Amino acid sequence: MKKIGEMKIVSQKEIAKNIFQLILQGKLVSEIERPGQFVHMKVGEGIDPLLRRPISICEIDRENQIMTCIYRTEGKGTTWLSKKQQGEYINVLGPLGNGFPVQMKSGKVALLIGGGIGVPPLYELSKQLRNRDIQVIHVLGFQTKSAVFLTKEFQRLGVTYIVTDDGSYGEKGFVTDVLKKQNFDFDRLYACGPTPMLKALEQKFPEKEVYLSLEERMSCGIGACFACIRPTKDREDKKGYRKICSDGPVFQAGEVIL
Amino acid sequence: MKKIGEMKIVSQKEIAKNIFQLILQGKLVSEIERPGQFVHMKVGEGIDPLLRRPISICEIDRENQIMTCIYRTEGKGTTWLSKKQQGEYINVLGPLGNGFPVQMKSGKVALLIGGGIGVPPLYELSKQLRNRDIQVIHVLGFQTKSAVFLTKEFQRLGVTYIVTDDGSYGEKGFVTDVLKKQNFDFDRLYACGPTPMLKALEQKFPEKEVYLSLEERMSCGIGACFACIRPTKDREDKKGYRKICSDGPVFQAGEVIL
Amino acid sequence: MNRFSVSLPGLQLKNPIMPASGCFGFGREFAEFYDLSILGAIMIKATTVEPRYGNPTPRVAETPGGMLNAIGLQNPGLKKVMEEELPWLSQFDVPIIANIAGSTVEDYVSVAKEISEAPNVHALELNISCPNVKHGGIAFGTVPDVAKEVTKRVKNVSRVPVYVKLSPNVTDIRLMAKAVEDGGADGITMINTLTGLRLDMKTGKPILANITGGLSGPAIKPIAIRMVYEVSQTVNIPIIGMGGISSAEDALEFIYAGASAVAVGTANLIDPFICPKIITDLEQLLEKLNIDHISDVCGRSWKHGISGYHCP
Amino acid sequence: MNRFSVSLPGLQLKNPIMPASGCFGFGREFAEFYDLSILGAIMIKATTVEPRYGNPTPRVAETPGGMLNAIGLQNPGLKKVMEEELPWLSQFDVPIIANIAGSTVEDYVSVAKEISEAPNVHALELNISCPNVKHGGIAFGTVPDVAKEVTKRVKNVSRVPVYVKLSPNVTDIRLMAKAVEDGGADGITMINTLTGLRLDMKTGKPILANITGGLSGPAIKPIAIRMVYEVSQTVNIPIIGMGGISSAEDALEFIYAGASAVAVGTANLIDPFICPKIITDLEQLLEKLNIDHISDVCGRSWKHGISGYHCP
Ligand SMILES: Cc1cc2nc3c(=O)[nH]c(=O)nc-3n(C[C@H](O)[C@H](O)[C@H](O)COP(=O)(O)OP(=O)(O)OC[C@H]3O[C@@H](n4cnc5c(N)ncnc54)[C@H](O)[C@@H]3O)c2cc1C
Ligand SMILES: Cc1cc2nc3c(=O)[nH]c(=O)nc-3n(C[C@H](O)[C@H](O)[C@H](O)COP(=O)(O)OP(=O)(O)OC[C@H]3O[C@@H](n4cnc5c(N)ncnc54)[C@H](O)[C@@H]3O)c2cc1C
Ligand SMILES: Cc1cc2nc3c(=O)[nH]c(=O)nc-3n(C[C@H](O)[C@H](O)[C@H](O)COP(=O)(O)O)c2cc1C
Ligand SMILES: Cc1cc2nc3c(=O)[nH]c(=O)nc-3n(C[C@H](O)[C@H](O)[C@H](O)COP(=O)(O)O)c2cc1C
Ligand code: FES
Ligand code: FES
Repeated sequence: MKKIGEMKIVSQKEIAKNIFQLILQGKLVSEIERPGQFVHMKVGEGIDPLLRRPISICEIDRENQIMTCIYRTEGKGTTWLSKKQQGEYINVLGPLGNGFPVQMKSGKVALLIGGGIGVPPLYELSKQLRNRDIQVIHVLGFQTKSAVFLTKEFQRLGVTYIVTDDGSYGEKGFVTDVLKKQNFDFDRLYACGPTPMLKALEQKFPEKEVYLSLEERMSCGIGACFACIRPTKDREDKKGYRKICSDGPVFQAGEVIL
Repeated sequence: MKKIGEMKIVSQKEIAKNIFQLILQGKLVSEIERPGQFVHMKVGEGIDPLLRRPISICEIDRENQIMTCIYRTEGKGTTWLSKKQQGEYINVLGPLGNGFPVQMKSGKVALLIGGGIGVPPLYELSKQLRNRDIQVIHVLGFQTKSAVFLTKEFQRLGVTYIVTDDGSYGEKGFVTDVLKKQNFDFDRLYACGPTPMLKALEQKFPEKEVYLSLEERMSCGIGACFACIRPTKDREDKKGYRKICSDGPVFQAGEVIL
Repeated sequence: MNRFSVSLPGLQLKNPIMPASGCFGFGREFAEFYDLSILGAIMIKATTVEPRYGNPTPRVAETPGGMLNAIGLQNPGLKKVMEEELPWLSQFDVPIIANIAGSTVEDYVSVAKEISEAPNVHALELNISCPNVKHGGIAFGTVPDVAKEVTKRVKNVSRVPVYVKLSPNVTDIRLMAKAVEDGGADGITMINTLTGLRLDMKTGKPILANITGGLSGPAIKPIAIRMVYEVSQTVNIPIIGMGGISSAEDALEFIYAGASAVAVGTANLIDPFICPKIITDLEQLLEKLNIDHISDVCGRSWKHGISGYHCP
Repeated sequence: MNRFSVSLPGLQLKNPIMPASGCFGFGREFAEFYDLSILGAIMIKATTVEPRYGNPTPRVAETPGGMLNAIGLQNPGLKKVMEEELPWLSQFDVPIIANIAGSTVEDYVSVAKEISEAPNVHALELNISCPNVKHGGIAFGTVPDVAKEVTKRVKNVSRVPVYVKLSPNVTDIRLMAKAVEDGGADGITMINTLTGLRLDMKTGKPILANITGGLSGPAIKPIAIRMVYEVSQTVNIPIIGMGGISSAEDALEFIYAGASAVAVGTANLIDPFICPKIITDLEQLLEKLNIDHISDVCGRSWKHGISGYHCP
């Protein structure tokens, strides 16, 4: 069930340029069901920023009621967040959304593709897949060397290809270049990252089982306000739309128009 | 000259119920000219609260660039302030206003009358008068025992009469009751406190040299916005008004209409 | 809870707090957080004759102390609301105020006629003021005669009392209020959002796909309070006030201004528990201020003795 | 500083940043903090024929992200402004925009005629929109024909270009803009404050002695941006935009919306250094966003090619 409560900051550190790893502790962790779910964080003390900020869950430690989020400082809200220190509290609403399905036969191969700040939610996903004896292949794209993070952690879980737009770390190019070159054999694809990347993946693998995690500007995060709508691809669909916050943020490719 | 800058919190503690003593360090202290001046503090991080809060200067330690303020938590701004801790910074604009005149012949007698949260600015005043070998008599009124503060400090400087509205500390009654009873002989009167008290004093001593420190809702605090105006008593006065923030907050009785 | 009960045309409210239309969907999401029966009433999302998809995204943008929305009246349409949403809501002991919208007078009439038959719909709220739809909406809300006409027509067919929701985007809101009162409105709800715009720093273009959106949240509260103050002295029908309420103090300020009850909008989107919280806090606030009954202080800001509408 | 210079009727601005009227007095207080010559211009406090005392206190109240003021046009009167304030200001290398107000058309004409003779007054700003005075004020600002008439009459006597300051308290601000353009205005300044109200929790009564006050500050920015966006596409005269500006980003947002220059009001009351700060930051912001000249992006929010007024 969704909860709302204060979570204590266990630690916060800058792990790459403008990329922060925030470790939080609180009861809400027990409610997390799947990787790819997100939380909605209150940033700032008063009415400015007014709205919560959606941040994906990157790693869960159920036993200690601890979860990790990784975020990039973009504007006011995330900048405020980055200044909070160990021992302080953050008001968190969550877990929200449905996340990635992890049910899969052991021995199968999963291809995980992340772009930039879309990488974090794939980490818990990869861990859970590995626990189910699924082979994972990671392809992670970043803008440039200073923005690269979490690569060692991914490498520990499976083969990991890194690309940067400018070639300053790993191969030069986009994640799709790796796919072209390697021509992986896989049973399921999971991806999170910028919309152009997700579109390219959807087009490239029309026959595959592909799960994409989407972003949209939100207000409530719980499905009440209709802010975060995407139209369905299927014109005959009964509702004709999906809410990213509560029906998503993960959708099977083809369900909504990107 | 007025300055604006970050002042470091040397200490903050609750010295009576909802009354906080805040000690600040910063360059601005060197600019303070007279007791009764005040500073304008930024409360909150962003746009809410939007306006600064005027707080009187209670004590100055020029050598160490330290000043003390004493304030009561009233609403959002002062409540926010009360949560700030040692080592944190407050953005302060000041010193503002003109304060109390302290020029007086040694050996003369000054009567200092304070009501509630009007007491703090009298403390530095009393100290400076004492340094000039002026005899000080203090009459301080509080609502109730739990709201009493700074009495020992005043006692160290001169005779000090304390009254509370409910008699739970000192005598029961108002500061004016003490005046009636004691019938002090004095050369000058200084007062700071609620308007009804100031009015009563003005009426009681029409022949005396009386200085009153006033309050009004402010925005700029520097004389630019015309928020904090009082009309002059003298209808022939050239301007017809005074600005509490920049012409005051201390006025001689009879200068403005209370 | 007796210091709290308010009776208004069609509505017996346990307390004067209800969620505002569009910020609470049809209640399903909030029922996961608390029992909806504790609410004074529920204003459901605007319903139109046909289902509407609404505007393209982005549909929301943040502003200092507020937010812009341009949802565009997305809703599942009258049929589904009648068949699924309202029956679902009937499990709760709470009166429903059905917010209705349309592009033509006929649209309003059709929805009003049918939705007012639903057993748990105790009142209608005519949304003549939505700034985010291209047709109708805004004209209904800014031209007194048009507002009067649509009110009259809806009154003719509605089986429950009709409240009209006023737009703040007008020179003199008293004229609009008077017009809908003349049209037979049983009450007024106010205010809807103010039209606003935000531009993206990098592109210079509007953040919302719809370009402009409706401004709501704490930022608009002083404008809403002013308008409730004006309108409550102008008409003789009760007002449900809204605009930036996020605390018991805010709610009481609207009552002082002249509202008989209040609605909470945007704040629900930030704290799903805000309505129960305000209900609890308000009771304590009344206690602290020695107010025996909430209605005793309705219009306190302008009442000397009793004049104008005596709030219930 | 060349990417910054803006030329408008009567005004050669070093940069597009100036303090807004009423939030800067006649500059004396701010001269203690910095050299006023760095400003693009200065909009001085409203001047009326006779000295005015203004409203009783309290005159200001805080609101979420904003403030209400009801100063009531307190000013020392035309004579003193001509003899003391303007000569004092002439020590700075900065054009003055004289904000003028009155209760009748004749008042405006009298002040305009005389004050436009002052050598450092480069433009007039007709305050036809002050919500805090009982006579005239607000009607001038909400009725197009009245606004047009006062503009015309003032144009007839003024020796310098005339800007008209629009009120946001109207249903359609484009009609007002068109009216003053038709009346011969050389430019528009917008927006003035929105009428708001705050009540005291304990007494239930208005906090301001004047009851209502003008809402300013960050809270109103999205409304101001929307209005500048609308008006800049409607008229062919330039706009000086204002309403809630407290950063270089805010200033640029107004330029994107269609303003040629901007004014900073309330923010001066919180941070006396805000204007110099915005000037410095804006230069860096333009650099970062690769904007060669501020005027290149005027109206970027709505311009495809070039249409409507081409901001200078
Ligand atoms: C389901 C979901 C999961 C996310 N997970 C992560 C994550 O794990 N790590 C991370 O760094 N970022 C994540 N984001 C993006 C993150 O929410 C934004 O970067 C953040 O809201 C920006 O806030 P700000 O105040 O710093 O920026 P501002 O630009 O000041 O924000 C202004 C407004 O725009 C919204 N906004 C701005 N950018 C985005 C965006 N990309 N998506 C949605 N709303 C946006 C903000 O929420 C706010 O309402 C996620 C977004 C979604 C929708
Ligand atoms: C010259 C001067 C010196 C002062 N010195 C002291 C002092 O030494 N210690 C102290 O405790 N208080 C002092 N005050 C009063 C203090 O400024 C207010 O208590 C404080 O502003 C309340 O802010 P708030 O946010 O807690 O209350 P809120 O009620 O939330 O404030 C809302 C608004 O009202 C204004 N306001 C509320 N009460 C007052 C008031 N009494 N006077 C002026 N503005 C007010 C606030 O500044 C703010 O703009 C002084 C006031 C003035 C004018
Ligand atoms: C996301 C959102 C959707 C809204 N949808 C509707 C609606 O469908 N019908 C309506 O009458 N008002 C709608 N409103 C307006 C609110 O009901 C309310 O009048 C307004 O937001 C002011 O109150 P607030 O500041 O508490 O949000 C909507 C507001 C928001 C923020
Ligand atoms: C204290 C105060 C006094 C003002 N006085 C005047 C005035 O005399 N003439 C005028 O045209 N506008 C006056 N205004 C309006 C401002 O010039 C400006 O239009 C408005 O405040 C919006 O800008 P802001 O949000 O940056 O303050 C005043 C505003 C404030 C806050
Ligand atoms: S953010 Fe409100 S429905 Fe998704
Ligand atoms: S507070 Fe602005 S003039 Fe005194």
